[in-house]
Formats: sequence, C-alpha cells, structure tokens
Amino acid sequence: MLTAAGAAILLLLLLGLCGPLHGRLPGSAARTDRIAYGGGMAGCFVLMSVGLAALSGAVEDDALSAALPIGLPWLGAHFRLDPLSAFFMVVVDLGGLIACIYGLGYGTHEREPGRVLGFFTPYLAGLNLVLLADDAFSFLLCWEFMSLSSWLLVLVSHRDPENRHAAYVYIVMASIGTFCLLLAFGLMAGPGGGYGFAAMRASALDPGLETVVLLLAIAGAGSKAGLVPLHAWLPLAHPAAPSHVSALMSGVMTKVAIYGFVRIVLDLLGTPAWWWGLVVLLLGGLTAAMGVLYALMQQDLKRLLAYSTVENVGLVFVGLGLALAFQAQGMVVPAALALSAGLLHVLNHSLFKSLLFFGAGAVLVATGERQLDRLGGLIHRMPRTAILFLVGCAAISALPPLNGFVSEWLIFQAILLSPQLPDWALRFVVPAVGAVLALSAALVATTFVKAYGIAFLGRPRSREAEAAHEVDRWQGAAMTGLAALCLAVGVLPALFLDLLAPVTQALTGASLDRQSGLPWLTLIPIAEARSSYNGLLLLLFIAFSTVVPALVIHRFATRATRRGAIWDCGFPQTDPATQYTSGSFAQPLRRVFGTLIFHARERVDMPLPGEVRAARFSVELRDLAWDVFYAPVARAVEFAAGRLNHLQFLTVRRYLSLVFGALVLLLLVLAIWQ
Amino acid sequence: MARGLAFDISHLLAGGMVLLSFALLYQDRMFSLLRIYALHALVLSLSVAWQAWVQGAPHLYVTATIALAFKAIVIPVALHRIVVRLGIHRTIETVVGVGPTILFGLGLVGLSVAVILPVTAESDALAREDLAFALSVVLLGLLMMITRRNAVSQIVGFMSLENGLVLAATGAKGMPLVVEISVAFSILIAFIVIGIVLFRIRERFDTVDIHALDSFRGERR
Amino acid sequence: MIELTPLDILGEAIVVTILVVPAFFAGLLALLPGYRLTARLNVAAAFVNFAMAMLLFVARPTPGLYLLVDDLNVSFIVLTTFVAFTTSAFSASYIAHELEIGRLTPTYLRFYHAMYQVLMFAMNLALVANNIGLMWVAIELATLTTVLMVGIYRTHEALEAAWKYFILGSVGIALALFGTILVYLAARPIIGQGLDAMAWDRMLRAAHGFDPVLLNLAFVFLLLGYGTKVGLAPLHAWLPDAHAEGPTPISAVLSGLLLNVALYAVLRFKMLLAANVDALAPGPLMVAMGLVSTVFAAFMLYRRRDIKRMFAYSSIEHMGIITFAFGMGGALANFAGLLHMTMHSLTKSAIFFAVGHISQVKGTQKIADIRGLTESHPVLGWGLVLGVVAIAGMPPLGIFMSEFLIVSSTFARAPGLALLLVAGLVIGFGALLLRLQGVAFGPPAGGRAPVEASYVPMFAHLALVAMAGIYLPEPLVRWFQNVAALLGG
Amino acid sequence: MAVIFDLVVQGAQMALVLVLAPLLTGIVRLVKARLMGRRGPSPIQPYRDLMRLLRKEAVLAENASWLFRVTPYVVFASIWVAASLVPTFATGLIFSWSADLIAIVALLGSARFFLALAGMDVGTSFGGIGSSREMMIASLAEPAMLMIVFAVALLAGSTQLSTVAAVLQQPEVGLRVTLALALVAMVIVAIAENARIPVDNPATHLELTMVHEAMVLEYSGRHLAMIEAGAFLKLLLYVSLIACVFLPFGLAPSGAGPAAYALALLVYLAKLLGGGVLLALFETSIAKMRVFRVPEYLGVALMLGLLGVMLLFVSRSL
Repeated sequence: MLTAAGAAILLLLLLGLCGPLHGRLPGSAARTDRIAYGGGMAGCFVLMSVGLAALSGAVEDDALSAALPIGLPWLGAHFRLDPLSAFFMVVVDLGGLIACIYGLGYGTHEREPGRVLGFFTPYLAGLNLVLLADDAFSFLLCWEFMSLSSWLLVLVSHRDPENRHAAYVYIVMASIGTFCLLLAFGLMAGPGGGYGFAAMRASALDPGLETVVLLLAIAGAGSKAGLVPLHAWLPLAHPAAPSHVSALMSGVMTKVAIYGFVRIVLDLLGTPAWWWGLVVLLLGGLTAAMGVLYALMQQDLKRLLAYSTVENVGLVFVGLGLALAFQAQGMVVPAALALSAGLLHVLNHSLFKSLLFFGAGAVLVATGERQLDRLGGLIHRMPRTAILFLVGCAAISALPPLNGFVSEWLIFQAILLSPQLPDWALRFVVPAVGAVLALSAALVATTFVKAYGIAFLGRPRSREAEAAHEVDRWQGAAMTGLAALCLAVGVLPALFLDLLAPVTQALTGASLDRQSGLPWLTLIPIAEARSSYNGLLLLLFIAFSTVVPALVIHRFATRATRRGAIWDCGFPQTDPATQYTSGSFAQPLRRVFGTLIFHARERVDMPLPGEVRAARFSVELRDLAWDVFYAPVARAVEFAAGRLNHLQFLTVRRYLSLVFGALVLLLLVLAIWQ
Repeated sequence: MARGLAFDISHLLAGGMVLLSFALLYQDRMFSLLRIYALHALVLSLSVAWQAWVQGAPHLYVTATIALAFKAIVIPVALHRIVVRLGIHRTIETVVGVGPTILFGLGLVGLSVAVILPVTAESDALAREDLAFALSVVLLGLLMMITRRNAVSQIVGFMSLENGLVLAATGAKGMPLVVEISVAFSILIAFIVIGIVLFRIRERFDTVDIHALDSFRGERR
Repeated sequence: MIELTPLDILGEAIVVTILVVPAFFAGLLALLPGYRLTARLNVAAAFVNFAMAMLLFVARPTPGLYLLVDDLNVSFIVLTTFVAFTTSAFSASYIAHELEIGRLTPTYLRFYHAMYQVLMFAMNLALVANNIGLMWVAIELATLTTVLMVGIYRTHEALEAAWKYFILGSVGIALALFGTILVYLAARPIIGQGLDAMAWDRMLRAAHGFDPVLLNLAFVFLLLGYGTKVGLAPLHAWLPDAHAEGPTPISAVLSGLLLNVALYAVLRFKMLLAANVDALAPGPLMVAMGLVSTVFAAFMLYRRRDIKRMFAYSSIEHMGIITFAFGMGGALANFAGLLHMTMHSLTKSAIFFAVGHISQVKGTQKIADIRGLTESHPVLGWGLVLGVVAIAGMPPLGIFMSEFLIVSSTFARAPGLALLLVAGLVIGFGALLLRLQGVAFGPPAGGRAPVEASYVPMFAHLALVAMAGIYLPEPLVRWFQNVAALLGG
Repeated sequence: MAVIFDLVVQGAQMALVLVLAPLLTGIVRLVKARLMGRRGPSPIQPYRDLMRLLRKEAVLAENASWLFRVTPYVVFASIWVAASLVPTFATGLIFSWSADLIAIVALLGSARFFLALAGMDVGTSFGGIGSSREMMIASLAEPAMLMIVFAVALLAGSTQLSTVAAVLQQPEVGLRVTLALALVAMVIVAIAENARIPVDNPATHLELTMVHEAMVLEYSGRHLAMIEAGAFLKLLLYVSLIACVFLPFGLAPSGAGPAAYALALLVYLAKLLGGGVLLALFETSIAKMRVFRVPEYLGVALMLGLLGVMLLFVSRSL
C-alpha cells in the first residue's frame, strides 16, 4: 500500500522536471502542461485511493509502514500510514486532484508556466510526504520542502514587488516555524537522539518539558496554519500565488499544519494537562474572531479569502482545544466528538475554500482584477462561475444543508457537552468561546454576502468587469466537482463522519457510534434525545417548499413578468459608481469593531462651501498582529544590523584592538579560573 | 658554569627586553623609537646567543645572527630611510596617553605572570620565567600596535611582538625548527616593510601620515 | 623498525605525491607562458592531486615524524583536493574572461597559476603534517599565498584588502606560534625534547600527562591564532574584504578550504586538551566564539551591498556554527559538525562559482544592480537559488541535515544555547533570502550577456549537496562516526 | 397507520403556520392602530394584500439576474421550513429530529443571506444600504440568538425543540434566572430580526433609516408577495418559539388523540394573540432608534444570553 503511495509521490516529484522542459519539448507548450497536470491528477488519485483504503481498514497493518535507507543515516527514513495521516491524505489529495484539473485550464493563462509547473507537483508530493513521515527528520525535511516549493510558487509572479515581499515574509515565518518544531522534536527525542515517532510516543517527558513542547508546537504548526497572532504572513502569501496554488495553500497546506499539531500534541505527547485545552481554545477563538473581522474589511477578493482561512483554522483549533480539554479529563466520547467536529471541518474547509479560490481565480482570469471595487455584475457574464461561487459562499457561511453547517453544528454540540468539565476556568472560557464562534459565524455570512454581492451582483464597476467572459471547461469542471462535494458532505454527513471513526479511535480511544447505519442517514452524535440533524431531509424539505409554491403561483396566479428601468425609490442613479462598495458595505461593522481591533482611522476631507473640488474619504486599517508582533521584531533586527554594521568600516588598528581585547579577556578568564 | 649564573643572565636579558618594550611604549619620537627597537633586537640576539651556549644548541647561533643583522641593523636603517623619504611626521600620535598606556602595560605584565605562575615547576624554572617575560613582550607589542596611529610605529610594535616569540621559542629547550621560524618571520617583516614602501599604505592602517584620511572603500556607507 | 607492507609504501608515495605535484607544477606554471596550456595544466595537476587523495582510502602511510594520515585528516584532504580540482576547472573558464576584459595581464596569470599550486601545496602540507611546527609553517605559507592572490587585481580596494588580511593574518600567526611553543613546552617533559614532542600521534598518546596550565594557555593562543584564520568573530575582519576583492576562484578556495584547514588545526589541539582530564574543557570557549560569530555574521548580512562580501559573512556564520557544534561535542554534534563543514565547503564554493559568473555577465558585484537573474539567465539564476537555499539550510539539501542534528541535539542539553543559535540562524536566513529574492527575482536589470564559463563545477557541487541531504553513503557515515568519536566530548 | 397520522399532523403544522402568519401580522397592525387612535385595517388585510400582489404582473429591473427572481422563493421556503419545525401546538412531530434549534437559527440565516444578496443584485444604493445594515444587525443578533439557544439547550440537555419543550414542561424546572435572562434576550432578538420598532420600522418607505424595506425595494408582484409572506412567517415563528420554550404548557405530546390536539391548538392560538397584542403595545410605547445605536441594543441581548449560559455553567457545578 505504501509502495503505491511512494510510487505516486515519486511520480509527482519527477513531474517537477516538466517545469524546466516547458516549451522545449517537441510539440506545444500546452502538452507539457497536460503531462504535468495529468500526471499530478494520476498521482493524487492513487494517493487518495490509498488513503481511503487505509482509512476503511481494507489493508493489513504491516503494509502501512516502511523504512528506507535514506534520511538520517543511522535511523533511516520511516514512513507510516495510520488513520490520522490517511484521513489527511484524503483531504490533501482530493484538493490536489481537483487543483490539477483546474490547473489544466488556469495554467494556460500563466505568463511563465515553467515557474508553476516546476514546483507545483513537487509541492503536492511534499504535502503528502509530511503526512507519511514517521520520524522527526523526515517530517521536518518534508515540512520544510513543502514550504520551499510553495515559496517558489508564491514567487511565480515575481515581477510584482508586493509578491516578493509576501514571499519573503512567508519564507522567513515558515523557517521560524520549522525551527520551533525542530526544537520541539529535539526535546522529545532527548539527548540520545530518538528521532523516530515510535520512540517519542514510548518515552515520557517531564511535565515542564511537555509544556514547552506544546508551546513550540503551537508556534511552529500554528504559524503555518495561521493562528493569530502568527498569521500575518498568510494573507500576504496565499493570495500572491496562482489561484490553484492559493487554493492548495489555503485549503490544504493549512490542514497539513493542523495535522502536524494533532500529530505532536494528541499523538506523540501523551495525556494532556487540563489547561492545554484552555490555551488552544483561547487561541482558536481569538483566531476565529480576528480572522473573520479582518476578512470582512478586505477589498481584495483573494486576500479576503485568505483571512477567512485564518477564521476557519480558528474554528478547527476550537475543536481541537475542546478535544484536548475532554481528553485531559478522560472523557473520551466528548473528546471524540470534538475531534471529529474539528477534523470534519478540516475536510469541509478544504472543499469550499478551494472552490472559492478557484472562483476568485476564474474572476482573475476573466477580468484581471482582484479588487472587489472594480468588479460587479459578473453573474450575467460568468453564469456558471457565479452559481458555483455562490455555493461556496453559502457553504462557508454555514448555511444548511451545505457542509459548513454540519461541522459547525458538531462543534456547537461539543461545546454543549462542556458543562461536564470540572475545571472552573474552562467553564467560563468555553461558553465565551462559543459566543465568539457564534459571532464569527454570523460575520462570515456578512463577509461573503459582501464578497459575492460586490463581485458578482450589481452593475459592472469597471471596463474589465464589463468585458468578462466565462472560463474554460477545466476550470468549470473543477469548481463543479467541489460544489457537488460541498453539497454531498452537507447532505450525507454521516458517511464522511464514519470515515473519522478510526482516527478518533486511535487518538482518543473512543469513536462516535457508526452513523451511516441510522435510518434516513441522520446524524446523531451522542443520543437522539440530545441532538440530531438530517441534511438530506432538510434539503428535500427546502426543495419541496421552494418548488411547490413557485409552481402553484405560476399555475394559479400569474407568471407575467415585465422588465423595466431600475426603480430605486423613484430616483434611479444610472452611474454604477453610486452602488455600494466593499468599503461602504463593511462600514457599519467597522464602526462597531473598528477602533478597537483595526486601529481604523477614517479621514473625511470635506470641501468648504464654495469650493469645487470633490470630497474625499479614506479609511486606514491595520493588522494588529503586524504592528504588535512583526514590525517590532523587524525593527529590532534592522536596528541591531545598523549598529553592528559599523564594524565593517573600522580601521585595521581597531580590528587589532578587537583581537587584543579577546586575547586579554581570555587570559583574564584563564587567570581567574586557575 | 654554575646553573645559577646561567639562570641569572638569561633572566637579566629577558627582563631587559620587557623593560625595552616599556621604553618603546613610552617613546613618542620616531627616530628614538627606531633606535630603541634596534636595542630591543640586540638584546634579543644576545639572549638567543646565550641560550645557544647554555643549551649547547649551535643552530641557535644562526637565529642570533639573523636577529642581530636583520632586526637590529637592516630593518631600523630601512625604516629610518622610509621615514625620511616619505616625509612622515617625526612625532607619533598615540590613541591614549602615555601614562595610561604604561599602566595598562604593567597590568599586562601582571597578567602574564599570573597565567604562567601556576605552571608546575618540574618544567625547568628557566623556561618558566622566560615564558612570563616573553608573554609580556608579546602583549606589550600588541598593545603598542593598537595604541599608535602611525603605521611605522605599528610595525615596530609587531616586530617587538615577534621578538617576544623568538625569545619564547629559544627558551623552549630543544625546540626544533626555531631557525626556520625565525627566518619565516623575517620574511614576513620584510613583506610588511616592502608593503609600506610599495603601497604607501594609508587608509585602513590608519595613516602613515597623520593627515591622510580614512577613505572607506569597497562597501561605502 | 616496523616491517613496511606494500600498502604502507604506497601510502607513503601518495602523500609525497600530493605534496610534490603541486610544488612541481607551481614552478612549472610560473615559467610557462600562454593561457590555454597553463590553465589546463593547472586543472590536470589538481586532478592528479584529487585522484591521489582518493587513493588514501586504500592505503595510508605509517605515521612518520613529519607526515601523518589518519581518519581525521583524510576527510579534510579528500575534500580539499576535490574542491581544489573543481575550482581549478571553474577558474580555467573564469580567468579566460578576466584576461579578455583586461583585469589580468598574462604575467599576472602566470603568477596566479603558480600561486594556486603553492596554495594547494601549503594546504595539503598543513593537513598531512604530523608536526605542529610544520603545520604552522604551512598555514603561514597558505596565508601569504592568498594575500598575494587577493591583491592580484591591484586595484586600490584589492590592495587594501590584501593589506588588512596580511596584518591581521600576521598577528594571528604570531599568536598561533606562541601557542605552538607552549604546547611544545608542555609536551617536552613527558616525551623528551626534539621532533617527537611536536608530533601529533605521539602527543595525543601522552597528552594525559601534560601540564594542564600550559595546555590551557596554549589553547587560548591557538584558538585566537588559528581562529583568526577560521574567521571567527571578533577576529574575522580580514575575511569579508579578502573574499570580496580577490578573484572569485580564490574566494571559493578561501571559504571552502582555507577556513577548514585552520579549523582542522583548532580541532587537533582540542583533541589534545580533551585527552587531558585536568585541562580546561575547550568546548565552552569554542561554543562561545561560535555563537558570537553566528549571531554577529547574521546581523552583518543585512547591510551588505557587495554580493561576494555578503557570502563571505555567510562563511563566518557557518564557521561559527561548525565551531559551535564541535564545541558542544558528543557523537551527534561532532558528526553534525563534520557534515556541516563538508556541506558548507561544497555549497559555498558552488555559490562563489555562481557569483563569479554573475559578476562577469552583469559586470558588477553590487547587489542592488543585479536583479531578475532567473529571468535573464535562468540556469545561472536557479543555480544560485539552489545554492543559497542550500546554504540557508533548507531541505532537501545537506546543510539541513547538519543543522537539524546540531540544533536538536543541543536543545536537549543546553536549551539557552540552542535558542541563541536558532536566533542566529533565523536572522541569517532572513538576510540571505532577502538578498536572494532581490537578486534572483524581480524585473531583470544589468547585463544580459550569455554566460561563457562552464556550469559543470557548480552543478557538480550542488548535486553532491542535494544528494547528501537525502542519502549519505554508509561508508562515509561510519567514517564520520569514527572521527566524531575521536573528537570526543 | 401511525406514520400516516404523524405525516398528517406534520402537514397540518406546515399548513397551519402558513395560514396563521398573515393573521398574526394583521392583528398586530390592528391593535397598533387602535392604540394610536386610528381605526386600522381589518386583521385579514394582509391576506388581501398577498392575493393582490400575487395577481399582479412582476416588474423586474433591466439588469436583475436569476438570483433576484429565485430569492423570494428560497427565502419563503427557508422560513417556512424553519417555522414548521417549531412545535406550535404539538411536540414530537415526525420530522422534528431532522433539524434542531441550531438548524432553525441557521435556516433563518440562509433566508437572510439570500435576501441580502438580492438587495445587492440590481446595484442601487438603497439595496446596498439595506443589505449592509441587515447583515450588521444579523451579525449581532445571530450570536445572541445562539447564546439563547445554548442557555436553553444546556438547561434541557438537548437542542431538540421537542425535548426542550418537554423538559421545560416539567414542574421541577421552576423559575430560573437563566430562563428570564434568555427570555429578555430572545424578545430583543425577535424584535430586531423581525424589523420591528425600535430597530426598524416595517411601515416606512422613503426614509434613510429603513433597513429591511430598503433591501426589497425593487421587488414587486408575486416576488414581493413571497417576501412579505416570509416576513409574516418569521414573526409567527418567533412568537411560537417564545411560546414553545418559555410558555410550554398546553403542548400536545406525540401520539396524543385528536381531542388533545384540538385543545392544544386553542391554547396555541391564545398564545399567539397574546404575543401579538404585547408586541403592538411595546411598539407603540417606544421610539425608533438611530441605526448606530442598534449594535448597543443587540449587544445587550448578546450579553444577557452569555450571562445566562455562564450562570448555567457555574450553577451546574454547585
């Protein structure tokens, strides 16, 4: 089984060679495109099947691990496919597969396709390898390889200075994160160098050290996943890459980061302390709230989506935090519920975030614009994209019967189990986090009403938007597939939740009851009297109540329709500029949260009576994390570099003084030491 | 010859070198500096010759000869001519005052004694005392290099440092390759002197001439 | 007298060859005119050297009074001769261009080739010397040679760099000599006077009886003396300028080899101290200097405007890391140190090859004037990206493995030190990537002339580095482990 | 057989809410008019309005998209489904397990989502203002609502409305501080969600402070009828919800006989009437507030809900 996975990964790595060959092979450049993406599809498909097979328990256990004589010499590279990695592998390769389909169409619009092709498939391979790695060295090697390849993908449009800046911030943050994980693994491995995961699982750490490992894991994996306040790189880097890569970065790579966190904290570290859950919950809640508030304020479609990723990561971490809190008390069934909720949201987010990024990519291809305020009316020119994007928006806004609602519902159910927790702090924090989640859920809906309403509805705000055209069939197919999956998970959540049973069984020692056997495929996580949900029935209900009245009205009342001028209360404004913009849409909520969270400054430049110039209004928003965490560090490094730089310009005599000083110092040390 | 006398004489010579090193530190006139340096080299050559005799190591006479001919005569003369030809100022600009420098130098001597003192006495006392003096000479030479702004006096500092090394090497009984090392060092010094003449080194090595400015190069600020 | 086997004799012959060949070619190349022939002879001599060094795996001489080949230095010898060989190949095409644009005259070319061989000779001698005095002489010779090479362009800047190098180097040499004398003084009462008391193998066996005070004092001087050559802060000042102003092949050799040779000397003395229980542990000193160098160089990387000078600072950083690793000691850290040293040599020389090409096609070494290299010169640009990514410690390249081992093994033992090291690494990483992005990406600027020199040496190095990051051959590992055990705590 | 009966009861529930919704609004309007000293329209006026609108030709703006035309039906359907999932006169309906209280809140959210989109479809400034404000109000009202849901669910140990009603019918539940807080919060949310004074004025047009009406300004004919019907249903839903959770007496349990159902129906009608009168009283006694005061007003609801939940968490341990 693992050999199939290995072969698929190798294929993916080799396909990276298509990059340099682009345009040099006989035949057209499009052919290399097709080879690379087609191969990518094949590889992802094999890997996804492997993951599914492993998850369904169809494979012998010993077929699921391998040790290769590479990597650390005396240890070798260990790979293993356990339920956790299998689940994430399904998520990753489903995303990868569809991204490859999308890439077939989207890739033809690249200015320098070689820069994408060369790293896209290795990136996919890297994502998978992280999941398979079973020792610290292989894990970090693949982890950093993943960062490296995605960094180069962010640099595809390298002529834009903003992208270069984004890529730079990204790679530095990625490297810091890797070092955090490296230190965590160093602690877990101990001075003897037990780098294998099996050895780490077996050895027990001092509680103090466990705490350090937890914090390092939060910093390392959390920064990659986009936990506030380490998130500031994410909204820069994710949008800068080509859209199918953005989809992978936001939809998939953040999931691999979550995998890293789960692997270290829930698997390798052993029994959690009660307050671990508290820390993770608080961070998750903070991330969810901040992420969505920033998302709401964005005017750049892709950046908005990236911030929304931050929000969703927060949601997943809330699930994980609850799981940790329950696990610490030995409440395994609630822990399994919380973990399932978090992991299901992992799958869901990968689906709808990819869909949304693909939609944004389609808009970008069609109009060349990412700024919401230069779009509008695309629903008429890109009907298919519009409807698929709408599905994505509805799914991410947790509207039933789509998939986003299911995972959010499950998380709420887990929160409702929390009064059973004995710790006071948790009793206060959990409901507060619940309130924050509720708030952010509502704000997500607002955010995506804004995104969809400004980009696709209304009248075109620019010539580019007016001249937009529908995208090609590959892109359409990819988006259709994702939309269908969003609906499928929403309507038949039981089937997907059952996939998670082996994962929770392995990590928490319990799993939810088998869901797919219940009548009508209803979801009953704990007990029927407690809570249940049936997406299928709800879908049928809504369909029934939509179609029947419509038919009745059309049959018995009237179906006459007339097109007329815009009414607008009798004073129609013909200029599209009079429409609401993204900034004005968000203004009421900016007033509510703005000064506190964004340091929002609104400046109005109102001409005096008699002046003929136009009035101007500008808003300045800042990402707090950037100001508080990133900028001071950058300034400190800059300052130290500036100070130390004087040492480059000394005279030889002064350099000699340094040598002399070192000598005298060491001799003094020696004299005193003796 | 009594063992005591041999010890006293070599002690005297080595101590003389430390004293002359202080004189170098103290001196602020160019030509006097060169003369004191010549004396420094002369004492070194005497000391080496004395060691050759005491240890019965004839090859050390070569070293002594080199010290005498090259360091005590050729180099000072050459430097003298350079100073005259290049029109270098005859007074030496120091970075810190002479007083503090001397005090600091005394501290250095104390330091060298302090670090050498714990050496077990089984390695013979001659070597041990010599070593403390040699270390002092080395440190004083370095101190001189960093407290003078003028290239010529810095070279003098380096050469006195090197004299300390030769003193240490000859004090180490039976050490092979001493001659080779002293030759190698002489070549090094010759290079430095030639370097001064050829390149009229200025900028980074402070100045040959105190009026020349530091012109930072390569990577300008 | 021990019976000599044929293998011993072969070993003897090999060692003599790797000394005689460069010495002979140095003389020959000083006399021969013409560019093509001499460049080829230079490559040929370097190749013979490398081939001979490889044979040392098969046969080694019995340690004599002057020469010694053991597990420790054989790795250095092979690495040195290999990089010297590839660099000579790079230099052959590089120098042709320098002649064309008139930066070098034929006379200086002759001098350059002769000096190249003298340098090879000196480095080989320093490595195989069994005598601390001989090693000192060899390192001094290597220093003098490189001083001359650094100044070979005879520009104002080059001369000044050479002068700075010369003065600081001379002081370093003096300090190292003092340390050498002290070691002899410590050894003499135990071993007896004469050459024996300066021979590595004999000293190591008897080191437990040496006077610890003298050894400590000696180590301070040796660490500072040879540390100057290694380029440890605050003794580093000569290094950036010498790298920046000399011909690029020399920068590659300096960074890739000469620093290692000096470090080799420090390691040898460290082993002596480690063998003496009463002497101070050399580890903390090396750790401290290593850390200072790493962090300092990391900060210095930010304000660099000259691309070669920047990579010179990166060399300081990496020598700091290596010194740190050896200072930490222990099987893992020593292994990592050796690996890091090897990888750094290969990578850094590859980077200098790339930089050489870049400065030739762009006609400048100013970072600000070089942009968009991956677009204007894709092969060169991506080669540079690969090299810098490797030196920055990203996988799947070799330095990642050594940094992984150093950091993870240190953190369990001394968390504070590991954090400082990581801080240095991250800061350096940030600077390198910042400059790399500026140089390799963005709209292209500067010349667009095609590269005429050969890419083979550069990519050969990078391929080795890439391979080592994923797979280290078993014999190499075992042998590194042996050496790591030799180096001790 | 029982299944068929259950299905009939479920169908009756769906029909019932549909039939009663306009009447409730009519009563509220009538009572309000009487309180203001006007005669007011007949309580069945909303039915007449709906019939009139349904018969009329629909006028669409030139650039209205399919979304604009579909939205009224979707909005109507979502609210209708939600309303029919709330136990009105009987608990334990056959499909009640398909969605719980959280899902009902989410269904209302869906309706609002689409309505807000439709408001932006034609691209007028009025539509934008309406959508923007509606979403702002919802962003604050929905978490408050969820907090109320939490409070109730924690008290009852379930998010199923049937179970909740059944549990709260038990005498041992008694009077709880949490319930009182939740009730106040629920009323506040209900007022905001139904666009009533003081948050919004359902009777206004051509006023810059309008919210809901600005959003649906472009609608006419049958589309407007569906939206109006949706609004009526929503009001009914909230009144039923409050009745079901806070005044659960008189609900017929699952599988009760027709007589019990008839009695329960009468009780339900009485509750609706009471709710309508109270709402009218409240609305006539208060002035509309400025839009930017609304967040503070809703913040109170959120705080009350959270406080209720916290109290529960704390009291559970005592």
